[in-house]
Amino acid sequence: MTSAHAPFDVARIRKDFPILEREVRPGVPLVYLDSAATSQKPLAVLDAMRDYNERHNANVHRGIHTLAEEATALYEGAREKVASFIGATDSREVVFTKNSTEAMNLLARVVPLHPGDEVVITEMEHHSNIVPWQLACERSGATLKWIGLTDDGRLDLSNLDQLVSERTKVVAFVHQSNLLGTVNPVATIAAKAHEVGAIVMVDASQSVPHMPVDVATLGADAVAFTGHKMCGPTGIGVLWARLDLLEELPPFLGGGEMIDEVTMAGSTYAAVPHKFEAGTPPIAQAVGLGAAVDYLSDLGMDAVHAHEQQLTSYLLDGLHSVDGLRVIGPPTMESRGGAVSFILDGIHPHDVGQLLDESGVAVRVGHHCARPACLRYGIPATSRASLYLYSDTADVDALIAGLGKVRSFFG
Amino acid sequence: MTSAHAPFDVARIRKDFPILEREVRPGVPLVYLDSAATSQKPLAVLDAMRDYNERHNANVHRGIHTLAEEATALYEGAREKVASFIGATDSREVVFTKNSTEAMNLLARVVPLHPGDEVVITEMEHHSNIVPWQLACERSGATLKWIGLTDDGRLDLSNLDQLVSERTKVVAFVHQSNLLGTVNPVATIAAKAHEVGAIVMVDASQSVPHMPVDVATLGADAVAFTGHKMCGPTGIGVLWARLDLLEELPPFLGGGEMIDEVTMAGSTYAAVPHKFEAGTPPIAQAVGLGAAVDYLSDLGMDAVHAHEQQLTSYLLDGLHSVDGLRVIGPPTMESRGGAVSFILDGIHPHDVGQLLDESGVAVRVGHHCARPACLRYGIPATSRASLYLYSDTADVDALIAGLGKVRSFFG
Amino acid sequence: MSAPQLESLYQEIILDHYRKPHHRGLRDPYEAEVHHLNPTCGDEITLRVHLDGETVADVSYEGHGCSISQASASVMTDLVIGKPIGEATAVHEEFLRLMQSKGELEPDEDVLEDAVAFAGVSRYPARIKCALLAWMAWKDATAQAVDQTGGSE
Amino acid sequence: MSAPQLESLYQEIILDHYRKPHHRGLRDPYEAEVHHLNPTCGDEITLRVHLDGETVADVSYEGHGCSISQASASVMTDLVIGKPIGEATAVHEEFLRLMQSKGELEPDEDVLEDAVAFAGVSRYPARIKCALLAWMAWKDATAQAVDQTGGSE
Ligand SMILES: Cc1ncc(COP(=O)(O)O)c(C=O)c1O
Ligand SMILES: Cc1ncc(COP(=O)(O)O)c(C=O)c1O
Repeated sequence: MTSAHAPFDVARIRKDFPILEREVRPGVPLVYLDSAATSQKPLAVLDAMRDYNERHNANVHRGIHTLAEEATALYEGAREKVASFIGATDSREVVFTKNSTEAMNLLARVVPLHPGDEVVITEMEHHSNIVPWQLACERSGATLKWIGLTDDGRLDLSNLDQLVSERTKVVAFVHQSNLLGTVNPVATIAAKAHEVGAIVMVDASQSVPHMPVDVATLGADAVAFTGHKMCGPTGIGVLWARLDLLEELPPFLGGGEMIDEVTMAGSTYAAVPHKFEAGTPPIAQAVGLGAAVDYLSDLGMDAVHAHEQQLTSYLLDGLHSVDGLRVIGPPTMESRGGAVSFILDGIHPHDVGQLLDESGVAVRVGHHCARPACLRYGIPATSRASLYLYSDTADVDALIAGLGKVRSFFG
Repeated sequence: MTSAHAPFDVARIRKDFPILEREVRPGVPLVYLDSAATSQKPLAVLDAMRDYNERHNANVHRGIHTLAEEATALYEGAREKVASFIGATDSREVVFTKNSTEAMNLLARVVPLHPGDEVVITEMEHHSNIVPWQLACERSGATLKWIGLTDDGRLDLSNLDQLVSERTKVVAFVHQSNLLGTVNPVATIAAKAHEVGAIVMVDASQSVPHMPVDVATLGADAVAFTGHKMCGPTGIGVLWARLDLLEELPPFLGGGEMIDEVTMAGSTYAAVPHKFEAGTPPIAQAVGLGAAVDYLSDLGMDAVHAHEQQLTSYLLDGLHSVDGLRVIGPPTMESRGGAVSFILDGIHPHDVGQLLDESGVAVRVGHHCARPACLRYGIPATSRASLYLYSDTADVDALIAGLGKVRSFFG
Repeated sequence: MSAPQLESLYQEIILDHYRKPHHRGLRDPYEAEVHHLNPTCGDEITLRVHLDGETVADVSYEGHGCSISQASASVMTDLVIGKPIGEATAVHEEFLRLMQSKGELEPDEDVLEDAVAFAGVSRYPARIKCALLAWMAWKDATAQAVDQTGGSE
Repeated sequence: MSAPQLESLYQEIILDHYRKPHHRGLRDPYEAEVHHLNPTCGDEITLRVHLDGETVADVSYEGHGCSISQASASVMTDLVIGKPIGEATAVHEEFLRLMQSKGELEPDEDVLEDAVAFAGVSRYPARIKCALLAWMAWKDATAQAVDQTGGSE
């Protein structure tokens, strides 16, 4: 795959992202190491949305005037781009949502659950893959079970056979953890879940942006991800699911676009994916996401992944060289991505983040919406540096230098 | 109010909307009369979003680096702008959703309903204010009741006292109908509903963009509207509701941002409005909506409304002059807005719309997501011309000329 | 009206069939009757099929809708009445292919006859369903009629 | 580190209190103990209040968190211990006003003493909660202690 693309030239790529030239204050250039929270957007994406809004904007579907047909073609064309980006055989398997959180809530709302049923999630989940299932279990009387974690930040699968049983209806877990960086073995867990007939949902919010993900071979029945973390805009996310699964599930939100026939006596629903897309969809945002996957495909996801792996290794080396720093999550490159959490002995992450910001270095601090995992490791919060395709060694060097200053300031 | 603003100069205003200079095909300029489906966006809105994405993009909340603080300030600043635009006393009453449909679904999901309870809606509702209540009634065993319509396109309130009773928990209705253009008497209906302790929800998707709406005096407990119909982007909508109502309702979607504390044993929820905003919100879109309400406020909503009223009158006169044309909805200017549905004797709306498009005139044809109302008037579909602040008499003239051509083509 | 796109949609043949539809009205005998609706635009058709052995002996219909859907029903009846089911089905499939062609296919006039006039419709995504309404109803009714008459193949 | 913003946040006084916190550790006697948490960043404090009639006789605490929250607890105890409840409450209100000022308020040094060092924090929305944590806990505990002791006013 990689061979078809131009060599990966970070310096050139950075020119596509105007924000990277910004100074956070006079004389202090931005060093953006918070891409796991949200990625920056290349000009191609901003231009596609601008062009949509300036030339083609109309509401989609049911319109027969020129703009409406153009807007519909652009919107449905974006669906096809996203489908082929993740290897979906049928673009009807791609449901546009407002973000990854909504995608997971959608599934948690419509999957039938009953008292005695069980849902299995993991202790490293993002709140967006915890709370929807807590609420679903409260509503239905089902029970929530948790896959635990090992000390070095991996799923503890030693008791998987007990956790996943005939009672299990859903197994939902993160592909790549936003807190720990861990990449989980989807196939292993999915195989076990499918043995008992459970639905497998993978939170791919942090994997689809960073590595080639092929839903045809992944092993999941449903996958959620979010536009703003993959060079696309805010306001759009994706739920991919097997066509037959989508078809058998009841609708989520009701309204325009998602209906077939509405009468006072009752309504029938449109075919998928529109059944799950009530109301005017995020049209300009779908166009932006389509441009984002074009951008990523042009670079090649293999190349993006290789670049990030190389840089993550460099980052880990740098972090390990800082006195009193402990990485929370896998300390080596084995099955991990470019989001690296750490704590500095005796210095609170808030202070670390604030002082780094003084050097222009943007990292995220806090529990990263993964509080159960923080509690598991006995820490209230971490600092997290996270990379993307436009990150370079200079970014990492600035972080390591900044951490030195933090230590001396609070030393 | 109007006096504080520059005189309303449509020619100048049109320059703010680049799409209005477009030709739908060589030599055929666009005549956009489909603003009820979605409005066009002024440069100020496109620029605000571009600037956000190019200079300030970060995920909101919990971030302490410069970009995160800027993004948070812009996002929450947009909430304040929207609040003051609709006269909300407290910006916490403004919940950002993905569109108006989600806003209404949110309310229909969280308002407690039980068997024996009743929900009252009207026969002129948009599907987005029908299907959520049909689903809510199915789930809860409550009963859906309908306020009927008069022949000239108004709510038939003659039996309101029977329809709204002690059993009524919610009365939900449209402020201005997207199909008929009718403006409904909110205060009258709200007073009756409040007598019996029902919650009043107003679908303001077609009113907030076109007239001054002041939630403090409107009489509603909750109001829904949508960014893309008011010069803002797609991907954002608003649920306004009384603070105490929002506070007592349970959460809707679960995930990041909406929680207070998450543990494996259970979760507690953030204060409003964040309780209802799970996941990364539509940040750039909120910024765009903020710029849109600034744009509207600069023009003055009184002036916008006056302009549209004048032009609607001109449009009605023009339509009445077309042979064999029947207006569906109020035929006069009394309590009506600038969305005008009509049918041409013996010519199907699809053919009308298609032929108008040949002259560059964009109108919408179909049931306009208000099929029960279409059935009420015994028609499968209408053509609808709808105006906005950038519409002018030339647009109307082009429509009337186009309708003449339609008649001669199919005559 | 002279824009080329429009002419390619509203061919004179289409307008002729729209103004003077063939085989319209519901007739006896019939083995199957169906009612199809295009909920998006409200086009409706009630359609009956009468088989005589392997042959489509009669197709009759009532309905309302736009010029495209009405003309398409008229043209369709011309094409299928009197043909063996298999042959009529082949015409239906050819028409379907034409509709999915986005204007890229040169229609086969020997098979489609007057229906070639609908080639332009395939460039208007919102109108394709209109052109297909009667054909889908015919296919449905014919399948039911075949079941009814004990299966002719 | 010489960026002016930073200095205005991390004043030397704040760092001093952070490194050598005053009145830290939980002590007896006390009438009320509260536990407050800032779930966003995990800052935690357990705080006890001992009243002697109308006077805040002692405030003791344990907890962990960032330099701002820790220093703020230390400064707060200096300010309220020994003061009549009403006066201590007035200091609390002044501090609250300062935190809400977005850096626009000239703090009253006579009332706030060392706490004026927190003026810069009000420019960092994400940090204001840190600075307020101990104060909110004190307010809560004091209210409970007043209830406990039968209401002193
Ligand atoms: C009256 C009315 N209500 C609700 C909606 C739904 O708005 P949205 O599609 O943005 O959710 C619309 C517009 O389509 C409308 O006109
Ligand atoms: C692993 C993971 N899951 C889910 C989410 C939620 O994504 P969003 O906030 O876009 O819904 C995120 C990002 O915040 C994430 O990192």
